[in-house]
Amino acid sequence: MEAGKLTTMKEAVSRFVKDGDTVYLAGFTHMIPFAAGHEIMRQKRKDLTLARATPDIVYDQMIAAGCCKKVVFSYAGNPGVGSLRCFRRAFEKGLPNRIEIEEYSHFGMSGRLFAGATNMPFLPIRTNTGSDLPPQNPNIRTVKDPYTGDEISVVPPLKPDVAVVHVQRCDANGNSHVWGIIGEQKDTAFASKKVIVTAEEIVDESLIRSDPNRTLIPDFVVHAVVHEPWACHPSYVQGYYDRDNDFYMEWDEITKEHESTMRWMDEWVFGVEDRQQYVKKMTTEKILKLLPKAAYSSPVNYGSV
Amino acid sequence: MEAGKLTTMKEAVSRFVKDGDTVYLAGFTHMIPFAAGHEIMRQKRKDLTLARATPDIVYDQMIAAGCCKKVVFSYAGNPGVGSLRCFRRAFEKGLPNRIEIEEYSHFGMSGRLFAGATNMPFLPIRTNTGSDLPPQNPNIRTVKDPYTGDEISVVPPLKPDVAVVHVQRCDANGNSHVWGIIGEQKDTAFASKKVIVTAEEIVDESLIRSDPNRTLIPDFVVHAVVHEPWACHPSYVQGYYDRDNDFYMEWDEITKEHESTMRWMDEWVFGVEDRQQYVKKMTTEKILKLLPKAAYSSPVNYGSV
Amino acid sequence: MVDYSSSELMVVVAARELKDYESVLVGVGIPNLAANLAKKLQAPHLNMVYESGAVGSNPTRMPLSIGDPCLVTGAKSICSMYEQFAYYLQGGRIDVGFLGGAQIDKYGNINSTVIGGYKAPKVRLPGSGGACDIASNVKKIIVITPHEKRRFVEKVDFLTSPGFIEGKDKWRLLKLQGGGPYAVITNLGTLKFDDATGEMTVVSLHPGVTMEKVQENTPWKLKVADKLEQTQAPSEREIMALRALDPDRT
Amino acid sequence: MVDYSSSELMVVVAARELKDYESVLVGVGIPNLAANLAKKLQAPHLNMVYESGAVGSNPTRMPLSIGDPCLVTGAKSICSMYEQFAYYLQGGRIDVGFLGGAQIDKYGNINSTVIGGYKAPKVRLPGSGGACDIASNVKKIIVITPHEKRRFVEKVDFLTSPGFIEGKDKWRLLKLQGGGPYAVITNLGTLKFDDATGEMTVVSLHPGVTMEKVQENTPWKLKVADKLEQTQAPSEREIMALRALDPDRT
Repeated sequence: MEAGKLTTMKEAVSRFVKDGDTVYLAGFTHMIPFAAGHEIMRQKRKDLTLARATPDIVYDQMIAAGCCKKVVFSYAGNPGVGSLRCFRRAFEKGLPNRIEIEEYSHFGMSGRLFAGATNMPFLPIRTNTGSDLPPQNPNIRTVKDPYTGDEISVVPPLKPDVAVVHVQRCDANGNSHVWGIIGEQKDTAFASKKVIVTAEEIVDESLIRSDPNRTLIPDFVVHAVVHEPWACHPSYVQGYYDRDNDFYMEWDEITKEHESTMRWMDEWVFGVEDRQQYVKKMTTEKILKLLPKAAYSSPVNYGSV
Repeated sequence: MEAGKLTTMKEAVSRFVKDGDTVYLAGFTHMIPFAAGHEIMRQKRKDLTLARATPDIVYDQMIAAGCCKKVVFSYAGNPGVGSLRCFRRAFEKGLPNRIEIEEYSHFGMSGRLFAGATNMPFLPIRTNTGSDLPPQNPNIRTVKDPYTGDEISVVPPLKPDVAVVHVQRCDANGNSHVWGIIGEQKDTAFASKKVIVTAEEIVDESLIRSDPNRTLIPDFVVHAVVHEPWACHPSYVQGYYDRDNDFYMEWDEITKEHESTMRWMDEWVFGVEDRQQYVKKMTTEKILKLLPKAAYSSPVNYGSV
Repeated sequence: MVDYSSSELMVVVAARELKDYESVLVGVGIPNLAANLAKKLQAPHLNMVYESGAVGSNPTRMPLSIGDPCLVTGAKSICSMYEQFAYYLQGGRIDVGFLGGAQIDKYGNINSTVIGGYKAPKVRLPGSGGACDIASNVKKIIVITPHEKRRFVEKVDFLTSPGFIEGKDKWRLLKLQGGGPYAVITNLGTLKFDDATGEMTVVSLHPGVTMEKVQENTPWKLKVADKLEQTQAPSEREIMALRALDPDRT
Repeated sequence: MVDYSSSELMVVVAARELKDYESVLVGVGIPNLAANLAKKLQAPHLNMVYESGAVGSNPTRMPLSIGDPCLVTGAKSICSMYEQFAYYLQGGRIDVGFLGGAQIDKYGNINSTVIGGYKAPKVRLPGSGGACDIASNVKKIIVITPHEKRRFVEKVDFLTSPGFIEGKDKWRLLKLQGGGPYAVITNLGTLKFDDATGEMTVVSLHPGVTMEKVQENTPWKLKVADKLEQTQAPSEREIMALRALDPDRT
């Protein structure tokens, strides 16, 4: 990995995300990298395989924009709200295009990423047995436990072509401090061939080195670093801005029809140049509503003699 | 798990460590729980299977004291110094008693503990192939990779009867903050049937809750909590006291003969009541030499709306 | 006697199933309320674990999602997604898990994947998420669901999360470490599962509900417990504690 | 010309093998000095990873053990023991690993387990530790060892860490992801491995050393490279930088 990783979102997406790639935008509810998703849509990437445990609104948008060929997932819902309507429209009606699916449970999907990150040949997991999922997915197989003789379900490693992982703060090389729900952030970064880190703050390396146990992602798995504040709205960044639960509920309305979805996209994705413009379009009231109270961690001493 | 876990080392060992148990005293160089090892010797436990990637001085002492029937390990040396002489004397000459061994590589041993902690049926690992280790250890087996057809080495889960894990600070229920080298601390706590946590400091639950990502061990896998400052000397606790490298070198001299070893043990293990007395026997000069400089972590904000 | 809604009744009945010192895998909505209510009443040491990796959360408001930031501030511990499933669920450390679903059948199998065929569905649902993993590994599964004919079916269209499959004999052969379905709590009553066969069995009718009404809303002939009980109506203490938790009555 | 000890020479020769931006799994002693020296000279971005889980350490003194607290203060990142082996080594992210051992044979197989029989040994050694895992997964293995007849053996008593086994054909069948042994650096010279057969081959003689002396200290007939080189003596810059790192000359 060479130096000079700090770049813009436009440049990072243009350089590292290719048509036909398997893409993983990381984040379990927390720190979903919407800014990167929007830039991928603006750059009109096609035929992407979108992998993610929880496709969430970001993949719903990318599906509506026609970027997607296939979704690899474990829960395709709008959490706490209901369906992902664009996902369903594409899968059920082929609008804007037909999509394939490849489906796991959460344990299977997060396990595939863990196995990819640690380069395991396969991962034995205590799930799937008795479910109708394995007959529908030839990637879910079984092996015989050499200690008990039992049949054990296994999943293969997942190694995306490119991933975007958002973090609270990192240095210019991508050494990243992450806290709050860490989801599949680390496994995504280690499993993927190319990794774009987007960050709320770029900080001095000495601040990262003040707390090495907080470094979830080390620089040498990172290919590009983008300073992108508010990159995750309507998802959230613990300690920076809260989850916009109202928007998650509004999305259900916005996406009732493909046309109404595209009107929203024309305004908020295609109608802006970049994330900065998107943020400036948000109302002051909304911004203020999302700002968290302070709740600082108690420091610890890393000193040696 | 019920309340009222806070207890003394005497009580914790007496209640949870039984003759014939498989015991895991956790810690990769860092936070090796010597105080617990010494109390187990004082209570004259017998026929223990001592499992640990790196037996280190603590198991060398327990072997010399006659507590041990078998060692399960991956590196039986005095790191940076040489042999563990008591281990060798027992294995090669049966002094004070013959011991069995069961041997892995570090990856195999830490993998067994990870598999135990996460209740995997077995763990596939990319090692052992071509080595003479598997023919000597029937627990190292192979399975056929259902994706490639290759033979893959696997190890079985390790689930010790009882573990001792030292931490920097925890609350009265055992929710533990750990930093620095975290070794097999978490996996040991999750893999073992009974868990004794020993801590430099017992703190209020609110301090633990100020930084939940720092909590390596949650209370509900913990059975006893012991407040035991300086519990790890001559090993170390990051930010509290440094590693006594001089003692690690002296141990090589002390253990040249079984008799010289037992003279040291009579003074420093059997000749003291508890850890407090051990610490008081140390010279001021030694204590001062081991106190670290301050190097505090930069805090982070966990706030939400 | 205090007034209560049918949702409030379900929350109260579910909360009563939780014991002190148990660990519960909590979802959003009714299960979240039930767990928090139990913690306020009989189970102050209830250990609340969320699929998102948060453990021992102390939420100051109602979370919309299991990854809500309010579940993080002041939590006891947080781990990654894979760790959550591996250390906690596969680790066998969860006593009670709550599940929902579009369909449940007479052996407690749950469908949250698809109505109709898998490849060309009538309705595509969100899928398993953690449901199959929870059903396979938790000691007791509690299902909270409205009692409707379209939800109670003799055989699910797609078996997302294993109940007792086609009965306990078949289920035992699978050697799942979980204990299987334990209770189904509806707006009409509580159903549990026959020890020998694993068939769903009505054990208690909620206040004012007749067995006829339960049967009307279930498309197969329901098994009834030898001693069919009457669900105790929510007490004022239970309802007041619940409303304090959820002032907006979500 | 600067004066230097035989250990200093080995450190300098080893340091020269490291390239900028490579990741190195560092042990204590000579490998630690070699990596730190390379970082000071041609490889400022060398990524130092320790078996103990410390990554990007910045030690201000010489560590006695790979778990020394000085490797933690100011490190870039720390992970658990299993994570270190799984994410870094098995992950195929380590370019260079240093190994030592009591015996090394003509195909670079290493013994750090036992002299004599496994069950009734003449000398019981510490065992693999991470050595077998490193040998199986790292792109280049560099062995630093004194050149003595008891250490260089035609066949190791116990194969702890795989080199090229009985030759490259046999080794390829094992499908290890690591690249196998790359160089053996001794007090007499540098040996590498034949591309086709995997046999150890003398490629460079240290200043003042003859091929006869190397052969005298090796119990089998050594293969010699077509173009046998002369090791460049340590420069003043190399030796000064090394002594600044290790003022006590440990």
